[in-house]
Amino acid sequence: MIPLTLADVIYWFNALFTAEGLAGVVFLCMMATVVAGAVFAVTSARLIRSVTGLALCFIGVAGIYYFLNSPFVALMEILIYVGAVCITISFAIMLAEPRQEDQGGRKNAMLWPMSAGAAVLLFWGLTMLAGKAQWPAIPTRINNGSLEDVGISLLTTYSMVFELISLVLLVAIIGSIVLARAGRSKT
Amino acid sequence: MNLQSEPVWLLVSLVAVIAFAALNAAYLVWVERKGAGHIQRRIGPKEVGPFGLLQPLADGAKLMSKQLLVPKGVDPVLFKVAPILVLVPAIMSFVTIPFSETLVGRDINLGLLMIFAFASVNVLGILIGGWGSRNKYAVISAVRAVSQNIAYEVPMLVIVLSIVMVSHTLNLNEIVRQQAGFFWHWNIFRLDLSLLMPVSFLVFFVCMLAETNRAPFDMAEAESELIAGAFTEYSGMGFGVFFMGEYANIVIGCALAVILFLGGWQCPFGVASGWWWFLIKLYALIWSVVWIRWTYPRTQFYGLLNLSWKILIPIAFVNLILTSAQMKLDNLF
Amino acid sequence: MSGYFKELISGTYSLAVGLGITIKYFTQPVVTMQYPMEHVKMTPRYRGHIELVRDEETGASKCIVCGMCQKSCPSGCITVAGKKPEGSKKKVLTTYRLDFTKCSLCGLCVESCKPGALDFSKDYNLASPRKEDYIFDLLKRLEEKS
Amino acid sequence: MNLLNLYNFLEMYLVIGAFLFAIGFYGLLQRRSLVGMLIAAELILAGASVNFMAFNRFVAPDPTVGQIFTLFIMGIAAAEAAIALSIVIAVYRNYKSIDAEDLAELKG
Amino acid sequence: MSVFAESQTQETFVVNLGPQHPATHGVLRVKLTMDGEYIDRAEPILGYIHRMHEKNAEVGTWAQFMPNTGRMDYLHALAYNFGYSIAVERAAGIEVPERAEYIRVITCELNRISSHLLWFGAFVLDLGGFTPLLYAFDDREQLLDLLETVTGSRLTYCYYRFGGLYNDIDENFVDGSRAFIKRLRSRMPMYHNLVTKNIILMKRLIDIGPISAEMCRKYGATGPVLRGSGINFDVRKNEPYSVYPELDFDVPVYSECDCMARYMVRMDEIDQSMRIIEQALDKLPDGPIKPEKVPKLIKPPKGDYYAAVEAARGTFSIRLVSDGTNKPYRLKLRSPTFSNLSLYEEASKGMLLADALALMGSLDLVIPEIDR
Repeated sequence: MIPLTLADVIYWFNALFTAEGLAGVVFLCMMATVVAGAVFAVTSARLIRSVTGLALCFIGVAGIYYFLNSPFVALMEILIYVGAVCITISFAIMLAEPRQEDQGGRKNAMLWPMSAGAAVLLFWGLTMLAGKAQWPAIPTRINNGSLEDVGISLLTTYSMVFELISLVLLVAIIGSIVLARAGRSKT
Repeated sequence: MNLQSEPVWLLVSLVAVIAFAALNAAYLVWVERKGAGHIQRRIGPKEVGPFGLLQPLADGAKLMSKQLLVPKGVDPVLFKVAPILVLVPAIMSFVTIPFSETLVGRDINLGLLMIFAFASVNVLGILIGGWGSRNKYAVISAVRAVSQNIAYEVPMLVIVLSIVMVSHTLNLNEIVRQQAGFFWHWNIFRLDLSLLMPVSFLVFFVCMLAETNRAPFDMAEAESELIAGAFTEYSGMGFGVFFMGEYANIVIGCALAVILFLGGWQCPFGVASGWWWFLIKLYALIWSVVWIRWTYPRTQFYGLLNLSWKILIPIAFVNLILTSAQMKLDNLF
Repeated sequence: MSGYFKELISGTYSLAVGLGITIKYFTQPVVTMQYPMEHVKMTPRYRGHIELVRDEETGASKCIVCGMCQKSCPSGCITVAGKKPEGSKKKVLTTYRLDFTKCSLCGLCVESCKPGALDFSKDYNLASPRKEDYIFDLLKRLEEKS
Repeated sequence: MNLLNLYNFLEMYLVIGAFLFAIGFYGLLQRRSLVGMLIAAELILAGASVNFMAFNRFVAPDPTVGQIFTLFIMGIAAAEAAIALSIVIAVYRNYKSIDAEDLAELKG
Repeated sequence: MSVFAESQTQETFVVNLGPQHPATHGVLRVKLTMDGEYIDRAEPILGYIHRMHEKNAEVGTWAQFMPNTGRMDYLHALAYNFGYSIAVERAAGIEVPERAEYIRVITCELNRISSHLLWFGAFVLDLGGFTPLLYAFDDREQLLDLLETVTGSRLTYCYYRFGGLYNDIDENFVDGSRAFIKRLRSRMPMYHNLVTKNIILMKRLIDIGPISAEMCRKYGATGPVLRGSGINFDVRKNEPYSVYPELDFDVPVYSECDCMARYMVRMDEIDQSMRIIEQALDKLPDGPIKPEKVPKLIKPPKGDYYAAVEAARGTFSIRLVSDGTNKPYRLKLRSPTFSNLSLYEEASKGMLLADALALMGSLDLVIPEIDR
């Protein structure tokens, strides 16, 4: 490896203790959180731990959104994913899994290497695609993507999306109530 | 190093906020015990220090020196993660709270949203702590805490929405700035915005009590039903951290009520505004939380949900409609 | 519908009344006694454990070793023994042991004592980690007291 | 490309998105229980959202589009979680199991 | 165990409420089979503090059992003293002087108030309100001081003797009782404002835990539980003993059958007890507190004897079988809470955990009295 001289150390120290340097460190932490959370969510045997991993992963994703200049989406990520989705999933676990036996992988022995191989292939392919592709330079912005701009867009250009979200949520509410009531054995 | 540079200021504010949260948690326990004592016509803590003022330190030392037991059969990872999940978001929320116009950790534009986002993580902490304890009482408590939080998030957010509509901002400092002047400029007395504003403050306060699992809504740690609920298996500092998180949440809830309705750091008479007014209002509100705890019996679970769905949510929506109608009328004429 | 609002208002009012009561008591002085610093004075009839009464004339116990207390005790916690000294008709008390671990403080022994040799003590601060501390030699206590 | 300014590069975000997508894919194939599959699906959605946000930041002329689409995904995810929860509970009530393979066996 | 076997096939789980649980008063264990927060089956398991009082009676003399009676229902010990005294007096044919009877009624009713006050506090504590407990204790403390000056102890009184009393009351006690009643009268509105009219408490008690008259009859429930189900039965009225017929008082009856009815019965009983005490203090005659001649060694003639009194929790009755010796041949105690608790399993079926605890609190359990 590259021999580390005193000058290097001083360079790194100076680079670290600037706003940009600290931001870089935080970004690395967020990446680590995402990776650790995702791995934890997928591999841990107990479902409730998976949910904790998922929550961790989403907190990391929220941090990444913050780096992408959209704190609003970052906070919504925490509010909706951690505060609502994860809790809903853990509710499902509590209600539907009284036994605490380990919920390991599928019984089929061949599936594990196959799915792992497919996942690695997918990751490799996407990464290569991302690295090789020629992305266009940042074009001129028509607005700066702040909360106000999002709000204006939502109610003008993308009002259809806005309506669709509410429709989907309404259908989801009604559907889940119907489903949950239909399966009830006792009345 | 420049103190005004962003990373340094962030670190300083973080340390200050952690200290504030810890100190508050410690002394709110003292206030609670002393208040309970005098309401019940006894003295309360009095041995350690004058008026028992050093009692929190002694308690803290005791909790620190106790062994952190991880009982056999619990899920060790979740069991240890849960207290952190309760405390850290609470402390993060402190960063955005404006103690005065300048005394604020980070004056970000989405402060209100940030507090709600982090407050929602708190529930996950209780849920995981309860489930990870593998104790039947703790599991029941965790389920209760979550359904309670979900039920009361709705009216709380709707009430806050009407305030946001009035203020046109999610920035807490800006919301306070708009309430400058005499106390009838505070949002709670703005009857010209909506006739239900004082009522909606009460609704917000009740929701805040429920969200922080305080009596009379302490279903999650109902000691006569569930021992200590989700915290049953915790000992030593694990319990202490949970406790700190609980009290930090109370402080945040009360601070939010002060900022949204009671004019934050604004002086009621329009002069000499500053952090002292904020603290006075904050602690008055916290005292009323303590006062309420030692007055009422605990609600029953159905009563709790009925209160939310039948009373608070209708009031919140009526308030929202009134406010928006008023704003629309202002635009028309 | 009117019932809904009526209940809402009366309920809120009842909650306010409750708060008023507790704040009123908050301002009033405390009623508790700070135990280790202050001590309650026991009433004259307080039934503590029993004690031998000293005869003012002789300075010894009034006990005539009739054994009535021992017999009347429901839990058998009293052991009395005496002996007749040479040339005397009356028995003299040699042992009076009270096993306070069994005593239920019923007072039947005091009632059964015809010469009035037993009385209740006013001790209530009795705490010890050792069982032996509760086996009182009342004769010795009598001597110590005089 | 310095270790400390990785956050200025689009590729880095795409790699994170790809990772989330791949691991979600793996989990979807690998998990036995319905809830585990749901968790994996959430990861896939998160990967997609990260990609959207990254392109939104680096290449989109209107920076609100990606945000709106991500918000849309969040709404979908919330609805999905609610529906999935009720399906899981309904399935559990009927079959006393949330194991996907058990369900397949019961069907035959 | 059958419960565990069931719980594996159904969606239920078993929770042990007690013997070391803050909600159970004493060492009662209730095995709850729960379906979520709903109670599928609540099985009270007794015997943790069984002390063989009935057998104990057979090895001592008649008088030596007296201290034991106060240790069963330690909250209303004097009623138990009273019941045993009456039973033995009936057996041995001992006349009780009138002054002694009045003093017995006064002290017994004072003790009933103290028992109800403690129940009130503990019940509200079960419902999560801590402060009323200490207010009630403040009043109860005055009362115990009063009883201590005359009986010599604060809880496990052994004050009555066959034919009379252990010792007489004095002017201080009479004045103290009157002062206490005045004080409590002025405090009762406060209790009602703070607790009874509180909307939260009303929501938790009204229509919660119904116990029908039919169920009371089936399980033999007595006392406030029975009177809260609309049945007017009070031993003091229905099978009068002592000087109760000469005193004017009402028996509070509520027909709502819910926890609130039982709560109100007890609160009204405090008022009625105060009325009884005032009248008895007015009518208190002079005279001896013990009959002229009490046989030194009581030997009731052969036979079967029965006495019942109204204790704070219901009918306490005692059945004596004497074989003519100085020791009881058989002594059977019927303690009210045992019957009251036995309906718990049926009454709590399908209730929420919190409501079931309110129901348990409204039964006013004293565990040593159940186990005896």
